[in-house]
Amino acid sequence: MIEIALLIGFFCFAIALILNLYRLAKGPSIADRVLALDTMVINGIAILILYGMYEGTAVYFEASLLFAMVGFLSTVAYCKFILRGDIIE
Amino acid sequence: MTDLTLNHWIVAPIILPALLAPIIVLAMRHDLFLQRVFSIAGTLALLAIAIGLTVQAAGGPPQSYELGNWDAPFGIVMVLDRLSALMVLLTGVLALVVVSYATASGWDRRGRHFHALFQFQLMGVCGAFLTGDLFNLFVFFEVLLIASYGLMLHGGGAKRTRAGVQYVAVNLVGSTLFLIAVGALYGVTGTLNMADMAVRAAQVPAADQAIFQTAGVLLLIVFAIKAATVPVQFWLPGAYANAPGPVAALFAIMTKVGAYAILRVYTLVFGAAAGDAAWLAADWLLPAALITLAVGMVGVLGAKGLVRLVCFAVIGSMGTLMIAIALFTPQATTAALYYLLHSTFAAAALFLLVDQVVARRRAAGDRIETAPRFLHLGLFAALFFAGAIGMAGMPPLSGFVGKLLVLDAAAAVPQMGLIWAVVLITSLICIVGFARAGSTIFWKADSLAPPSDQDQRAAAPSQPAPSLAVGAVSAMVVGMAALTLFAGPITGYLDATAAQLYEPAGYIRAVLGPDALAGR
Amino acid sequence: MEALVASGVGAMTAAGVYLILRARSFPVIVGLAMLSYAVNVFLFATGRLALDLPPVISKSAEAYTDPLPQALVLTAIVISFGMTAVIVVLALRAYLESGDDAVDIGATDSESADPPPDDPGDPPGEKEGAGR
Amino acid sequence: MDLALIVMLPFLGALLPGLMIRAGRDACALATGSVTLLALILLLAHAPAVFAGEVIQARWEWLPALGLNVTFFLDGLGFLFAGLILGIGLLIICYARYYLSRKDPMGRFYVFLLLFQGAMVGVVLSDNVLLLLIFWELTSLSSFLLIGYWKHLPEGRQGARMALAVTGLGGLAMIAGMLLLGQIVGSYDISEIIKHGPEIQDSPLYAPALILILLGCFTKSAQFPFHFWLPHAMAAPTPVSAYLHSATMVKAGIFLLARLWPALAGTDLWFYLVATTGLFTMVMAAWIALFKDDLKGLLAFSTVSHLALVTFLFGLGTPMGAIAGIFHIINHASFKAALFMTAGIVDHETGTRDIKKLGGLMGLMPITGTIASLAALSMAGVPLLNGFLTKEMMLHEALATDWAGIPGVVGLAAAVGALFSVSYSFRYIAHVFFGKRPEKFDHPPHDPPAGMYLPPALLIVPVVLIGLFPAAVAGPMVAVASGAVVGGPLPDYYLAIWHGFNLTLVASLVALAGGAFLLYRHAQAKAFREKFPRPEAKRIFESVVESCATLANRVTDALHDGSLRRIMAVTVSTAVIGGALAFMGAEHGAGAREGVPAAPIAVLTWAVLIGACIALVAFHRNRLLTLVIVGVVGVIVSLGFVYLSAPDLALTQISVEVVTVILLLLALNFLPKETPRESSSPRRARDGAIAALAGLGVGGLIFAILNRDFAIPTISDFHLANSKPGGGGTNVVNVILVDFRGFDTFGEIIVLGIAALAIYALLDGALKGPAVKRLQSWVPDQERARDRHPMMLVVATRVMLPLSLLVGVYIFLRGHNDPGGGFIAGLVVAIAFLMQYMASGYGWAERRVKIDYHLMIGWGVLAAGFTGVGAWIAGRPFLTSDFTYVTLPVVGTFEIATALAFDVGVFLTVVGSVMVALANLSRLARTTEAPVSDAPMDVDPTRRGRPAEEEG
Amino acid sequence: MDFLIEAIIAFLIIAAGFFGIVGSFGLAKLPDLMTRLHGPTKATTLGIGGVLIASMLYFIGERGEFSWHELLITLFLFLTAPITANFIAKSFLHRRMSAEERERLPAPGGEHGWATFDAPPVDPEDEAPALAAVRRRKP
Amino acid sequence: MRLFHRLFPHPFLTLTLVVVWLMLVNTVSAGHLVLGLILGAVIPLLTAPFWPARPKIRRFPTIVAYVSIVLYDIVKANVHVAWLVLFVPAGKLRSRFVTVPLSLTTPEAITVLAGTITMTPGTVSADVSADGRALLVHCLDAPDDQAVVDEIKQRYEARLKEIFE
Ligand code: NA
Ligand code: NA
Repeated sequence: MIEIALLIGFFCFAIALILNLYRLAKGPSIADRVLALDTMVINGIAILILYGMYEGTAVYFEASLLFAMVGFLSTVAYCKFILRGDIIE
Repeated sequence: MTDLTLNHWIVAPIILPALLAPIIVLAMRHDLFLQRVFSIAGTLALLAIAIGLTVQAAGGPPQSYELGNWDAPFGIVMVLDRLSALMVLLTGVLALVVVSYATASGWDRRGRHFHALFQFQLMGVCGAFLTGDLFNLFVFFEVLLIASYGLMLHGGGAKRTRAGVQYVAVNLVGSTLFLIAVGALYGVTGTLNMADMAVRAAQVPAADQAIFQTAGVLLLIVFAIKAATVPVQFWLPGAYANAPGPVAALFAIMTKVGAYAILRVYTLVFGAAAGDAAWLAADWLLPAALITLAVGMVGVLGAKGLVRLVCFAVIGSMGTLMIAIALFTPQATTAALYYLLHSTFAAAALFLLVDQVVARRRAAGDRIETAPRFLHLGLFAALFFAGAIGMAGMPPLSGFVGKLLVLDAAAAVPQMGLIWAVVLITSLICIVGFARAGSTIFWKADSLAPPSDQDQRAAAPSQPAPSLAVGAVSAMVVGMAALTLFAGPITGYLDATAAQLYEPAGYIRAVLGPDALAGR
Repeated sequence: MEALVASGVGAMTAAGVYLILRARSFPVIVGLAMLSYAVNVFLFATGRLALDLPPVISKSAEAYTDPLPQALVLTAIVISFGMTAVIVVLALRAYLESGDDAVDIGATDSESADPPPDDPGDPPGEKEGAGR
Repeated sequence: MDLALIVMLPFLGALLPGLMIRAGRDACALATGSVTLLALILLLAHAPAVFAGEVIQARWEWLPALGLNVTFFLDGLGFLFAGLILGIGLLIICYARYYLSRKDPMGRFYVFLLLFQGAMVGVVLSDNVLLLLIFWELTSLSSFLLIGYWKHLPEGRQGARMALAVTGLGGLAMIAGMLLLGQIVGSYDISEIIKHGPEIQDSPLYAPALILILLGCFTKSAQFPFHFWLPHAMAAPTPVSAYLHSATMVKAGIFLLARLWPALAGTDLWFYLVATTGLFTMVMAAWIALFKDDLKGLLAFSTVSHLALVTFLFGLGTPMGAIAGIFHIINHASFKAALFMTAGIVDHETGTRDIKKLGGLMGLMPITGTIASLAALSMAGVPLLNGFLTKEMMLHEALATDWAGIPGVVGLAAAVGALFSVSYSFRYIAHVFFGKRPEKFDHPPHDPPAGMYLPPALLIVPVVLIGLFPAAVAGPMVAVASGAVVGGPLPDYYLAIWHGFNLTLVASLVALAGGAFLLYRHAQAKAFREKFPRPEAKRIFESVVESCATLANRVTDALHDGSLRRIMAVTVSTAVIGGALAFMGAEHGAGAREGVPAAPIAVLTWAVLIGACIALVAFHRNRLLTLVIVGVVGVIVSLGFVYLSAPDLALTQISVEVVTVILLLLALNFLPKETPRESSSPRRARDGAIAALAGLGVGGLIFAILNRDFAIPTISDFHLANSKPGGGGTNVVNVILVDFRGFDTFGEIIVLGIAALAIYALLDGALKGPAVKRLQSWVPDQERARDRHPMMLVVATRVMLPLSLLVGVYIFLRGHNDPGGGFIAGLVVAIAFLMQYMASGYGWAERRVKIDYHLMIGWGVLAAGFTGVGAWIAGRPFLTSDFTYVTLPVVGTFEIATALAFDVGVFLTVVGSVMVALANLSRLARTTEAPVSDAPMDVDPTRRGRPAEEEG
Repeated sequence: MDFLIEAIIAFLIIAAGFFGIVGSFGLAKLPDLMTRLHGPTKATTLGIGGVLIASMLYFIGERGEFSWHELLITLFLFLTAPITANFIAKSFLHRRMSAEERERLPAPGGEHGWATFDAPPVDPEDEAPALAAVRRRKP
Repeated sequence: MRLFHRLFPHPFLTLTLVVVWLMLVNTVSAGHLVLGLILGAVIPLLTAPFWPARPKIRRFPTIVAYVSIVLYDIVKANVHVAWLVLFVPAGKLRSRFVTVPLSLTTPEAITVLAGTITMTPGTVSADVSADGRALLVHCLDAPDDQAVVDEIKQRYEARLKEIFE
C-alpha cells in the first residue's frame, strides 16, 4: 500500500515540479521566478523524503535540512537584491 | 611502510611555507618588517632544504614519502628524485632572489599580504614538483594559481585587475580541463598515483585506449596552458605584462611547472611502457613548440613595450624548452632541463630589471621610445645587455650553451632541419628585437643629454642605486654565468636526471615497493 | 541513467562554454560556474553510477558506490568555490577601477600597469634605499 | 695553461680600465696597454716553438657531453692572427689614448676594447668549433658595443645594430654549419676536423655545412652581398674602425676560411662559392671605394675589397693561393691599420673626413702625410712596398685560373680590381695631402702628438721592410702560417720582388697606369657612376628591419589582442579538436556495463536541467535571472548527487551554491544588471558551435566511461575496506578526505585561505584610488525599497542562529561516520552568520562578532598543519592519523580521532574564508553612501513613542 | 507493519501529494504574483508537512525507532515560509506596483506609510551615536 | 541556583537547544545529554549579542492553545485555498489588501502574528508599516475586509498579547 502511495506521491510532486518549472520559465517578473524556485526546492525536499522512505534509509535527512536552509537563504537573498540591491547592508 | 628510512625532509619544502604563511597572517599582519624577516628567513631555509634534498637525490635512487602513512597507491605520496629535487632547488634560488627584490624595491608594501601569499605560492610550486599523485598535482596547481592571483593583483590598477580577470578565467578553464582529464584517467585506470598509473598504463585494454589517450591529450593541453605553448599561449602577455615586476619574475617558475608536469607525466605514465599510448605527447608537442618559439620571437621583434617584449621572450623560451622536451630522448631532456634552468634565470632577470627601468622612466613607462635619461642608466643598460644576451642565447651566458645542447640533441631526429632552422632564425629575430629595444631605450636616452659622469653625480648626489634590487638582478645574471661556467657538472647531474626519467622503474619501485614491477 | 547524466554534463558544459565566450565579466563568471558544475558531475561520474549505495559503511549495505571520485569532487568543489570568489571580487574591482565590465584588454601595453612612482599613494622602493 | 691565459688576460683585464679611469686617463690607457702587452709577451714566448713547427695545445673539459671543451691550440696560423690582434691592439690602445676626447668615457671604451680583443684571441686560438663559436659571437657582441660607443650619434646606433644583425645572422648560420661538421666528424675539435677533409667532402652534409659556414665567414668579412654593414660601422671612433676593420673582426671570417681550409677547400663547390664571391666583391668594393668622399668610407670599402682578395685566394683551393692569402693578410693588416689611423688623425686635426673639403695637407702635417702616403702606395701595389708583392701573387694565380672552363675571365677581373685599387689608393694621397688646400680650417691643422702618429709609423716599418726584403722579414711567418693552413707540405715558392718580366708584371703595370689615369678622369668616372641607381644599404636595411618589426607588431598584436573571448575560444577549441583527434586515433570498444535504469522522476529532473541550460544561454543578458537559473542548476545537481548515492556531495554542493549566489549578488549590486548585446550573429553562431562541440565532447567522454566497468580494479576498494578499521570512520568519503587523502584537503583549505587573503587584499586595495571615487559617486541603478532590515527576517534569524550553529556542530561531529564533516559544517555555520548579516546588516552584525576571521583562517590552516606535524613526533609521516575509543563515566564510550582535529582546521578555515570574502565584499558597499543605521532592524515597534535605548 | 499505520501513512502521502500539486497549480494558474503567493505558502507547506509526518511514522513503523529529524525539518519550514512570503510580497510591492496601485493600497493608519515605501522614523538623537560608530569603523 | 543562572543565562533557549540536539542525534543517551547541555550552554553565550532584548514568554497553556489553533487553521486554510485554486475562476477571486492595526509592540510578537497570518486561511502578510503599528495583509478571496481584520485580532493577536506582553 505504501509503495503505491509513494508512487502516487512521486507522481504528484513531479507534476508539481513541472508546474513550478512553467512558472519559472514564464515569469513574468523575477519575483515570480524566485517564488517558483523556492517552491521547487520545497517540492524537491518532499521528493527527497519520499525517496528516503522508498529506499528505507534516513541518509538523506541532512540533505533535506540543508536544502530547506539554503532554499530559504537564497530566496531571501534574491528578494533582498530586488528590494535593495545590496543584500548585506 | 618502512619507518626507519623515513625522510621527513621530503615534505619540508611544502610544510614549511604552508605553516609560515598563516603564522605571518596571524602574528605579524601589521608589521611589515617582521613579515620581511620571516619571509626571507623562510625562503633561505627552503633553499637550504632544497640543497640538502638535491644532494640526497643525487646520491641514490628516488625516495617516496607516504603521507598519512597509507601505502601507495592508496594514499598520497611525495617523491624525491633528481628532477623534483632540481625543480625545488630552482624554486628556492628564484624565490630568494625575488623576495629580496620585492623587499628591497618596496613592492611588498603596495598591497596586503604579499609575504603570506608569496609563501603559499612557494608551497604550491614545491608541492607540484614533489607530488607523486595526479589529483594532488591538481590541488597544488590550484594552490600555486590562487596564490599567484593574489600576487599578480598586488598593487591594483584598472588594467592589472582586468588582466587579472583574464588570467584567472583562463586558468579556471585549465583547471576544468585538468579535472576532466584526471577523471577520465581514473575512469580507465582506477588509480591516481602516477607510478601506479604508469604500471596500469600497460594494462589498459584496447577498448579503453581511446578514452585513455584522449585524457592524456587533454592533460597535455592543461600543462601546455601553464607552459604558454601555442595555441594556448594567448593569456601570457596580458597576465605577465600586468603583474608587478617581482611577481612576473617569480612567475618564471610557473611556466616551468607546466614544462615539468609534461616531462614527468609523459615519461612516466605515457612513456615507453605505456603500450599503445607510449610517447603520446611527442607528436603533438613538437609542432606546437616550434610555432611557440616563432610566435614568441616575432613578438619580441614587434613589441612596442619593454615588458611585452620580455613576455614574448618568455613565450619564445618556452618554445625552445618545449622543443627539447618534445623530442623525448634522454639527451634532449638533458638539454631541456639545462634550458629550463637558464630560461628561468633569464626571464627573472629581465622582469626584475625592466621593473626597475620602468620605475625610473616615469611617464615613459616601458614604451620603447626615447625618454629622458635617468640615474645609473649605464648600470641598467649593462644589466639589460646581459639579460638580453642571456635570453637571445648568445655567449657567454647560459642561453648559448642551452641552445647548443638543444640543437645537438635535435641532430639525432628526422625533423632536425626544421628544428635547427626555426631555432636559429628565431634567434636572429630575437637578437634584432632586443637590439632595437635596448638601443632605443638605453642609448637614445643617453643621447638626449650627452653623458658626463660629473653631471650625473652632481644632479642627484644623494640617491644611491637600490643595491639590493640591482643585486637581485645581478644574481640572476650571475646564475646564468654560473650555469655556463659549470655546464659540465650541471649537465652531468641533468644527464643522470634524464636517465632516471627514461628508466622509470626506479621511480615506480620507490613508490610502490620493490615488487611493483615483478609482473613485467 | 547514464545517458541522462552524460547529456546533462554535456548541456552544462555547452552552456558554460557559450557564456565564457561573452565579452563581459559577469557572464564569463557564470559560465565558469556552470563549467565547474559540469566538471564536478563528470568527475563524480567517473566512479560510475549507483543508486542507493552511499559509501557509508554499515552492516546492512551489500555494496557501496565508489567513494574516491566523491572525495575528489568535494575537494574540487571547494577549490572552485575559492576560485570563483576570487574572480568575482576581481571582476568587481576591475569594474570599479575602469567603469566598465568588459573583459578584453588592449594589445598594447605601453601604459604601465602601475602608476608612476611619484603619484600619490605608496612610494616606490628606491626611496627606501634598501640594501644601503 | 698559458695559452688559456693569453685568451683570458684581456677578459680579466677588462676589469681594470673601469677602475683605473679613477686614476686618470693615462693610468687607464697604461693599464689597458699592459694587459695587452702581457698577453703579447706570453704569445711571443711561444714563437720559437711555433716557428719550429710545433703545435701547442691546452685542454680542459667543460661540457664533454656536448663535445664543448676548453681547448686551445697554437700553430702558425693562430700565432699570426693572435700576434696581429695583440700587436695592433697595443698600438690602437696607445693611439686611442690621444684620440678620445675628454668628454668620451674612456674607461668604458677600453673595457669594450679588451673584451673584443679577448674574443678575437679566443677565436683564433680555439681548438673546438663550439668554443670558437662562443668567441665568435662574443666578437659580434663586443663590436656591437664598440661601434655603438658614441650612442648620441644615430649612425652609431644604427651601424651597431646593422653590424649585430648581419654578423648575428652569420653567427647563427655558422652554429648550424659547425654542428653539422661535428656530426660528420664525430668531434668538435678543430684539430680533429681538419684531419678529416676527404671524409667531410664526401658527406652529403658537406654542401649544407659549407654554405652555412661560409655564410658566417662572409657576413663577418663583409663579402658580397653582406658588404653593406661595414661602411656604416665606420660611425665608430676611428680607433675602433682601425682595429675592427683592418686587423681583427673582419679578418675573423678570413681566419676561419684559412682554419678550415684543409677540411673544406678543394672542391668545385668551394671554388665557385668562395673564389667567385671573392673576385666579385673585390672588384665591386674597389669600384665603390673609388667614389667614397668619406675618408673612412673609402678605407672601409677598400677593406672589403682586400678581404675579398684574400677570400679569392683561399677560394682557389690551391696551396699557392693559401700562401698568397696568408701573406696578404699580414700586409693588409699593416698598411690598413696605418691608413685608418692617419685618417683618424686627419679627422681629429681638421674636423672633417670629407675628401672634398680636404687637400694639400702634406705641407701642414708632413709626418702624417708621409705615413699615409707610404701606406696608400702599398695598398695600391707599388713596388718596394709589401702590397705590391701579394698583388703580384694574386694576379699570377688569377691569370692561371679558368672559371667554368673560360680562361682569362678571372685574370681580367683581378686586373680590373687591381686597377680600381690603385686609383682609390692614389686618391687618398692626392686628394687629401696634395692638391689645393681649402680656404680655411677652424684651427690650422698640424701633426698630432707623437703618441698618435707613432703607432701608424711603427706599422709602416713592416710595410717597407717586407716590401724590400720579403723572404727575410715575412718568410718564416708566411711559411709557418701557410703550413698550418694547408695542413701539409707547401709547394716551392719564392717571396721576392722580381719574378721576371711576365704577364703578371704586365697586368700589374697596366693596373698602375690605368689606375692613375682613372684618378685623373675621376670627375667623369663619377658622372658615369651617377647614372646608375645606388641603393643605400643603411636605408634599405633600416626599412627592411622596420617593416619586419612593424609586420611582427601587427601580427603579434592582431593575434594577442588581449581578447579573452579569443583566448577562451582557442583554448576550448584546442581541447575539443585535440580530444577528438586523440579519441579517433585510438582504438575504442563499446562498454559492457549494465546501466542504471532511469526513473521517470529522474527523466523529469533531467529535462529541467536541460531546460535550465537552454534558458541560461537564452536569457544570459538578464543577470539576475541568470543567477536564478544557476540556482536551479545547482539544486538539480545537488538532487542528482543525493539520488546517485553521494550525500556528502549534495550537502557540499548545495551549501557552496548558495554562498556563491550570495557572492554574485553582492557583486551584481555594483555591476550593470544587463549584459549588452555585443556579438554579431556569425560570432554567436561560432560560439554556439564551439559550445555545442565542447558539450558533445565532454558528454561523450563521460558517456563512454559510464558504459564500461573498471578494467583494472580501482584503488577505492582499499578505501572501502580500510575506512573503518584503518581510518576509524564509516563515512568513507570523509575518511578519504581527512585521512587517506588528507593532503589534498590540506591543500584545499589553503586554497580557500589564500582566496580569502587575496580577496581581502583586492578589496582593501579597491578602497583607494579611482575605485573609491567611483564608489563614492555611485548611484544605485534601481529604485530601492525603504526598509533595509525587515523586521520579520531579523526576528527569524535571532531564532535560527543558535539552531543553525547547533546543526553545524552536529554535522561536524557526525562527519566521520555519516555524511557531513568539517567543510559542510563550516559552510552551515557561515550560512548562519550570513543570515544574520543579511538580516541586521553589516554594521550591526560586525560589531557583535568578536571573532577576527583572518585569525580563524590562520588558526585553521595551522590546526590542520600541526595535526599533520604531530605525526612526526610519533615518528610517522605527515598527516598520519590515529584514533582511539575513550570511555568516560556517564558519557559513555566515544571515539577520539586526530582526524577530528584536522577537520577542526578545515572547519575554521572554511568559516573564516567565507566570512572574510563576504564581509569584505559588503564592506565595499559601505563606501557608497551615508552610513547605514546601526540598529538591528529598521522597523522597531519597541521604539515607538519612547527614545530607544542603546542596544547590545 | 500495522495496517492502520500503513493506511495513515499512505493517506498522508497521497494527501501531501495532492496539496503539493495544488500549491504548484496555484502558482502556475493564478493571475498575479500576490495571489500566486497563496498557493505555495500554504499548500506546499502542508504537502511537505504531510510527507514529513508520513516519513516519521514510516520509520517508527518500519524500524520501531522514533525519527525526530522530520519534525525538525517541518519546524524549520514553518519558521521560514512566512518570511519567504513576506519577502516575495515586499518585492511585489516594490517592483510590480504602479504609482496608482500604491495609491490604492489601504493606509496603515498612523503617520507613517508601509515600510517598503516609507523610511522608518529617524530619531536624530537615537541615530547619531550609532552612525558615528559605523563611520569610525570604516577603514 | 546562582551557578545555574551563570551557566545557563537563557534557560529557555538552552532547553530548546538540548531538545533539538537530542532530536538531531535521534538518541537519548547520557553522553548526548551531556554534550547537548554543553552546547545548550555555550551556543546561547556565543549568540547572545545578536538577540539583545529578549522577550519574556509567559503562559505556557496559552502557547499550547495557540499552537493548536494555528495547526488546525493551517489544515483548514489548505483545504480552503485548494478549493479556491482548483474551482474558482481567477476572475472571480475578490483578492485585496487590508490593513490590520496592531496592538502588539514587540518585534517577536508581531513576527509571530505575521507568520501566523501567512500560514492561515487566504491571507499573506505583505508588509508592516514603517512605525510598526499596522500590518498590510493580502487576502486571496475576501468579501469583507473588516471580518478578516477582526478574526485576526481576536483569534491570534489577543493570544499573542497574552503570551508576549
Ligand atoms: Na659585429
Ligand atoms: Na579534500
